[in-house]
Amino acid sequence: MAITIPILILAIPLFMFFFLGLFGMKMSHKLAGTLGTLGMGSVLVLSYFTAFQYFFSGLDIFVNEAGDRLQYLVFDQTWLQFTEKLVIKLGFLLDPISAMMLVVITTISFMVHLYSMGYMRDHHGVFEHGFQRFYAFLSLFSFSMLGLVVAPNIFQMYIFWELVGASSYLLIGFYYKKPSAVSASKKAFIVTRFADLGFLIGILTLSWYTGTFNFTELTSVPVEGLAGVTQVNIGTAESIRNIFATSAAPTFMGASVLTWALVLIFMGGMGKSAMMPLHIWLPDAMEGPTPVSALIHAATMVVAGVYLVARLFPLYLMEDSAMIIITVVGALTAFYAAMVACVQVDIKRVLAFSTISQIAFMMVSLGVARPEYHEGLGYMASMFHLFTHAMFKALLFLGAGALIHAIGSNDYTAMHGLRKSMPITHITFLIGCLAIAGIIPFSGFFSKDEILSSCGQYDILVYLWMSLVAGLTAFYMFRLYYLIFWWKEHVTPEGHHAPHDQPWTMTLPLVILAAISCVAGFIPFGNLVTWNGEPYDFMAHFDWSVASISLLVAICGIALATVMYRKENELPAKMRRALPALWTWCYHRFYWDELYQFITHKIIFGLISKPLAWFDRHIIDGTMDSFATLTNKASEAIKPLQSGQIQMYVFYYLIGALLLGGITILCLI
Amino acid sequence: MFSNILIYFVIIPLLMLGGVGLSRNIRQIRAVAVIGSVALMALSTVLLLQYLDLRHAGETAPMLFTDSWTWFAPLNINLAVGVDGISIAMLILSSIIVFAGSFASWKVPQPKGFFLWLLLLSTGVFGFFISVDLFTMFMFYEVALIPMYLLIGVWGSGRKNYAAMKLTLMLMGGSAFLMLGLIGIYYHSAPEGGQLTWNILEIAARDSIPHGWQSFLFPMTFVGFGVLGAMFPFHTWSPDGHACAPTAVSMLHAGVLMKLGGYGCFRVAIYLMPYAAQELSYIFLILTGISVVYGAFCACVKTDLKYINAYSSVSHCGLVLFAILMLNSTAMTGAIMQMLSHGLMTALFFALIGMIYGRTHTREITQMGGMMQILPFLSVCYVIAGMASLGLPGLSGFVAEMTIFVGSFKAGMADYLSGEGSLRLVFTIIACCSIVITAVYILRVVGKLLFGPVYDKHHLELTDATWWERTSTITLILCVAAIGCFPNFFNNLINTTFTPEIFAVLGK
Amino acid sequence: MKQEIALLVVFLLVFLYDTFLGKGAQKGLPAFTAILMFVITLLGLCPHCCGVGGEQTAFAGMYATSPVIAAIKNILNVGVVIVLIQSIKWTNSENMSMRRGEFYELLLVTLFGMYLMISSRHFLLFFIGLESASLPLAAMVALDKNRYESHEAAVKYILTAVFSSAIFMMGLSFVYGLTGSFYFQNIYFAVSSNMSILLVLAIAFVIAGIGFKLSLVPFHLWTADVYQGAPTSVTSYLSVISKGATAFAFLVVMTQVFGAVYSRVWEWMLYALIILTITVGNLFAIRQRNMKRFLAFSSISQAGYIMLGVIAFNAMGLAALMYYVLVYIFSNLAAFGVIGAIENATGKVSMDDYRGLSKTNPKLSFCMMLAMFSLAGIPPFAGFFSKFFIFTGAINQGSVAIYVLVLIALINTIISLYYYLLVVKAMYISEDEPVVATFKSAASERLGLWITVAGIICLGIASCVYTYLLDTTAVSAMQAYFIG
Amino acid sequence: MEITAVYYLIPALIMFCCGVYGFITRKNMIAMLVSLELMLNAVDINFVVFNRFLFPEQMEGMFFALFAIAIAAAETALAIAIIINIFRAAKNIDVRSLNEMKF
Repeated sequence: MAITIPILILAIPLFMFFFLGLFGMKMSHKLAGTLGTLGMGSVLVLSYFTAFQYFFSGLDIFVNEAGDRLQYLVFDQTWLQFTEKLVIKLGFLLDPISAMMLVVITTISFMVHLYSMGYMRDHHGVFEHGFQRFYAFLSLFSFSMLGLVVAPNIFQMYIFWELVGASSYLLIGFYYKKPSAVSASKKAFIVTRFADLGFLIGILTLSWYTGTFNFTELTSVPVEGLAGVTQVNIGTAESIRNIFATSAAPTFMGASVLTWALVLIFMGGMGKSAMMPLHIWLPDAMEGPTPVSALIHAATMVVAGVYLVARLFPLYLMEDSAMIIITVVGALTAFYAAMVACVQVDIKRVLAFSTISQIAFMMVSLGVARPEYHEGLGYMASMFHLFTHAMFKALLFLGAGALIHAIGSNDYTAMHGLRKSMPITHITFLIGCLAIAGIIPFSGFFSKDEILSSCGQYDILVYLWMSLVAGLTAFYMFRLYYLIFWWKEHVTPEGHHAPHDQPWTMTLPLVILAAISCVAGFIPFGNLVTWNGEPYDFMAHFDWSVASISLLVAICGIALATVMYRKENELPAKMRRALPALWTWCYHRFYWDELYQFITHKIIFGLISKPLAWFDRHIIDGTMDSFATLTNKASEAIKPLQSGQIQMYVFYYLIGALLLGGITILCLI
Repeated sequence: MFSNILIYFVIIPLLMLGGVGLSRNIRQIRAVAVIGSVALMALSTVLLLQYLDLRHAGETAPMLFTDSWTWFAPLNINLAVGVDGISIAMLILSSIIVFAGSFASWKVPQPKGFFLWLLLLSTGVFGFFISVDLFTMFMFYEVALIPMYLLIGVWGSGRKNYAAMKLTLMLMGGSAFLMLGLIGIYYHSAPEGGQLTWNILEIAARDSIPHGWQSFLFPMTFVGFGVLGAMFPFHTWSPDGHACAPTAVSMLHAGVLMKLGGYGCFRVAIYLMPYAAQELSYIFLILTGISVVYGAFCACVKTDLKYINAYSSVSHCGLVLFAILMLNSTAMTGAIMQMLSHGLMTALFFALIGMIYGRTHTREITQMGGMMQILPFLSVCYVIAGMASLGLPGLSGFVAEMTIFVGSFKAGMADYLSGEGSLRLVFTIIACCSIVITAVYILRVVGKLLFGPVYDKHHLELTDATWWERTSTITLILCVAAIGCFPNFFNNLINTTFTPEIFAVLGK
Repeated sequence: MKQEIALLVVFLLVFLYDTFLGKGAQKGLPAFTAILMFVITLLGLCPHCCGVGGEQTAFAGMYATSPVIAAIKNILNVGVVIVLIQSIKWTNSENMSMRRGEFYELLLVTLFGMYLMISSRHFLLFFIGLESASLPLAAMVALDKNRYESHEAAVKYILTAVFSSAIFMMGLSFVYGLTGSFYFQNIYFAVSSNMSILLVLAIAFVIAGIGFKLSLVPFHLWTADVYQGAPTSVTSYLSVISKGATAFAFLVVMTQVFGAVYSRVWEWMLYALIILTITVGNLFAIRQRNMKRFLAFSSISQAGYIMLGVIAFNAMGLAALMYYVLVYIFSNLAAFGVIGAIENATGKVSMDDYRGLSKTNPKLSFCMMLAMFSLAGIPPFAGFFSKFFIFTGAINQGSVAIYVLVLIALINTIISLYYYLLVVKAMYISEDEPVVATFKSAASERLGLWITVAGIICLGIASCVYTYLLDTTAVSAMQAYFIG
Repeated sequence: MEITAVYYLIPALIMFCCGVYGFITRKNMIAMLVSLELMLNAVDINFVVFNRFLFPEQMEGMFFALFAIAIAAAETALAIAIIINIFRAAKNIDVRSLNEMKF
């Protein structure tokens, strides 16, 4: 396979970043936007081509004779050599999940580029200040995200992991004049940084024991006769486990070191994918422009954690306890986020919590995936859900963006009854809601159903729990839908334009994404993406009993939402009065932010930094200064020696001479 | 004598000194400074290329371009020069910062005196890095220290008297210990009856310092250099000193001078006394480990930009010494990279702070805000510097820190598994935590200073960077990015130094 | 003997000039003396005069000379030439017109006394040298008739000097009682075979007696008052020449007379004295405002550093001591040159008057700064080298205790750096209105400063000076005492 | 009764101590000078006695005493001259008033 295309896929966004960043201010807004979009469009084409080649060309570097999909290392360039073995390389690994991610990222990114052309201007069509910068940052993000998914080694992943974090920081803080945006961006960066600390230590541990950063050396075996081609193999992971088990220190504090390493790495994933308790940054990140939320905080960056676990999936398989942790964290997060999403007022927040909840679905799905259950259905389901979720969640966000753009507020209380004035937005939003709720035949139904069935195979408790969350999902999504589009007639405040559908640059992406959400469920994902590349028949594992139950649950959720929110009524308020404590806790997101606030401000700042700074200025510096003071004091103290009196001089002289002799005599005796 | 390229690193600054001395107006002084610093950059580039050529050709000597000219024959004091990858890296760093510093002090008052002292300082720095003779090394070291007093005292701001005195006395206090250590090394540089020497290479080759003496001399030299490397608890000169120093001086001091500390710790303390380095490293590991997090925590609550940056320097330079003490090639490579990286980015920081201060006349972040709207160029540069500082990939901080962490983790695990205690491992993890704390204080500053609404309406009238300021900052940013994007080049350059022989002595 | 004879000739010529030439020619006396001293300094520097090989003796072994001794005398000569040049302006001033000759004659006599002190190998000669090097100084201190301080200083000097010489003689009498000889060599052997408590006391008294001239703590108390009160030229002479000569003589006495009991008796005494001297000198110096008094305390602590060369008890220490004295002469004279120039022009000697000096008199300030840096031991100035070498020499002694001592000395250099920087701060950093207006100093003063500045810059970098001294001492007769 | 060296040395020592005491306690500078003379003479006695009793074969101690006397005379003369000077300037010779310069 030609090396040019993969390089271009990475190089074009990077070039666009520098180009727009350095010269953007010199060109017109429109030109900058168009250039950015065109650049992304070309990447889109190239990525589609690459993915198409990978999945369907049938080349022997992509598929072996048994039909198993292989991993192909397109290129691998040494970037930094730590030791003989530990080398960071920058490369491009093509395998099922990276090919899939290429498609996801470029699709969403292109849509967002296109959409922003319309979104990032006011009602008079005047472009926002910093429009070029926005496109530059979008390009930077796309570059980083693409680099992340194609990373053939964990350190490259970490590098791009940090880069997406930084571009996310820049984009959340795009409206840098708004203090809330600034603090949200700061929060996002620091929370994920904290998670990355765990990631880093995990990488260090893993690489120290195994002596490599390369994913292929951790999870795969090379395919004979083909350079750069490997196949996922559980045996490699087992031998890695043996390395840990036979080392001088196989356990640490009761758990095996491999578990530690994997959990620490997962901690990085928790940060990026906003798993509890590191989720607090994501709702705040909605301060960024809505297209950014769609791209970064719904479709791509936040699934990096899932992607990371999927990358190392064979290794995670080795440690059951790590898998259990993933499952538990995922399950708790999913439920928590769904609960919170039920009562939020800000539509972007609702979507944010829904994102958290859906990513948690993917996590759970990975956590329960085992080769022995449906040949690792959970893994496939997780990736499938990643794909479908990216599409419909981006759709929802872009729809929400259209609404916000039209209304000028994030609050649903300012919306209501918009279905007539914004029909395209309404329809596409509804499709998104149906997809996420899991209504057949929309894409979400298929992926969620598979997640649930793999949960069911693993443990009935997990299955019930996740089904409950699925029901909640349907409920809160339709609550949102009704509150925006129904509830009561829309009243345009004085002096505002009546809401209407947005220009084509904004509606076109909505339509495309809605279309994808409608049909994506029928993609034979099992043929394309499985944990070890071995394709299997998707329908063979399709469990109609599970499917019908989940469908039922979803419909119940929707029904409840319809009852409560379709028309203006007293029911929601009654519910709220009935369960005041629950409502308050949900509304305040279970006080996680307050807890963090307490920890960072009171403990880190108040109990560590401030005392340390005080200690530094007064004790350490005080000690240094006190040397000077002491010297001065001593100088003052011996002042009387130089009294100006000859007789005293002579007296001291004599005493000195006698002491000199006397003491020496005493010592000698 | 003049056939050796290295000697020109001292001659050019001396010529510049003469040139500035003879200059009659500020234009001539600027011309001398710019031409000289460009010449220095060119020279270091030429040196780099020649060095790489020689290495490619298979030269395996620990140092190249070695030469020695007798100075005080009876004491065997020579003006001995020689460079390896580390010294070359430091020379390049110094010449870049001198260049950037010259531009940053374009409009300094009393330029003649200022540049004279600045160039004397640079002479010391360059001399230090090319020396392989302990005596000349020490001499250049002190030459580089003393101009600080006047530079801060005369051209500084704030409590400059206090700060200048404190800085000078503390650094000289360090060098008092250092001098004793160096003389001690000299007297044990040969077995009984042998010819004593000051030459580092010879001492290292002989490895004849008795172990008992090493245990005494190692702390002396390490503390001596460590004071300049801002090692806890001897770092307190740094916040005050930097806060009061003029821009170019802060740049040079934090960018280059503090590197003398780390370089010296490696070149003298560790390289010459490997036994004690192993036995006693735990004391200094604890101290430097504390430096790393302590500086970062302190930076979190400071409100003066220069104080913040000074404490951040404590943290970053602590990491340098920390890595050196890990005694393995990866960590040490990381340490040198960190020196480069910190040198460049902290110089960039100080340059920017100076430029902002020159406009707003305050460094309190509580008194400023929304600079991004007023001074976009400087603000963007500040963000880039901040990103480099908190270790964004693609900029220099990341590669340096990662190399250090990988190396020290390696050392820590090796210790842990061989039952030698988990001190290294624990402190490695503690040091890793600094990446989070760094993010906290950097983003805090960026958020308060650059973003948000404009705090002071008077600031709206400020103008953005002038061309010389742009030259200064862009140079530094390019270098920061170059290290960040092509780390392996520097890695290889530095690695040529860490020949197996060194670590054969160190035993790890 | 050549140097002594040359000096006598100079003395006689100066005396004759002073006595017989008319009033008009009197103004030329200072220059005349300076030129004569310059000539004999040059003569002394030529290899023939320095002598080669070991010791040559005269007066039945009471007097000895060797290349090392010739070298220290040359060093003193150089210092005297500079002092003479610097004093021209002062001695040509109105109120010195009657006493011009006395100053030079007394100065030359004291120099002669120092020669004797250095060259003596017998205590009688040593005593004569010591007294003739110190008594005339009292008269010189009192030379400034119009200033009360000058008289007070002279009284303090003469009374304490006589007291200390009484103590010194007491010590000598014990030594004589114990050994029956005044010859250094005889005493050396007698002492080595027969140690008694009385000897310890004797050594203590001898150290006290010589320590008085060196102003070692606690025998130093006169120093500050006398330096402050004496005319500046006399102070500079006192602080460098007298101190340098005595330091060398002290080393000779301690090694050639009491060298046999080095480690048993006086090594520890010197440890204590050095620590006290350096520390107390520094502690007093940091609070002085009068420049002369300030330099007095600085010179006290410098004396402590010089003593490191004695305690080193080896050829390197000896060479370092001589080199230190040489460098100290240049550095201190540069400082005194500036002080003198300013005092002559404005009568101001307080450090507060130096504020902002760099703005009005940049060149003088620069000289002063170099002097301060050199005294503080900052490279590339000569003071750095001298300090480094004296520490190196001391550590060559090899014991652990010496490391501790050197460390204490080194820590003290920080305090000393502090007060030297205070002067620099006053001149360069202080933002107050300058006190001293711009003035042009006399040609002689400028010449003196040029010489000292050249010395400060070159003496260290030009390695030949120290190398010569070390080579010379390494083969000197004193080596035998160090080894024994 | 044999008169041994000790019979001379003890008075000499007493003289010396008296001299020291006098020097330290008297206010009058002339009195101080007298005390100094006492000290110097005590030392001279020491020299002579040591020579006479311990090393009678040589005359070194005697000669030293002679030189010491001569030098003491010079010292005294000089000191008197200076004291006269001070008297002219300050109109008193109380040594304790000589504290213009201190600390």
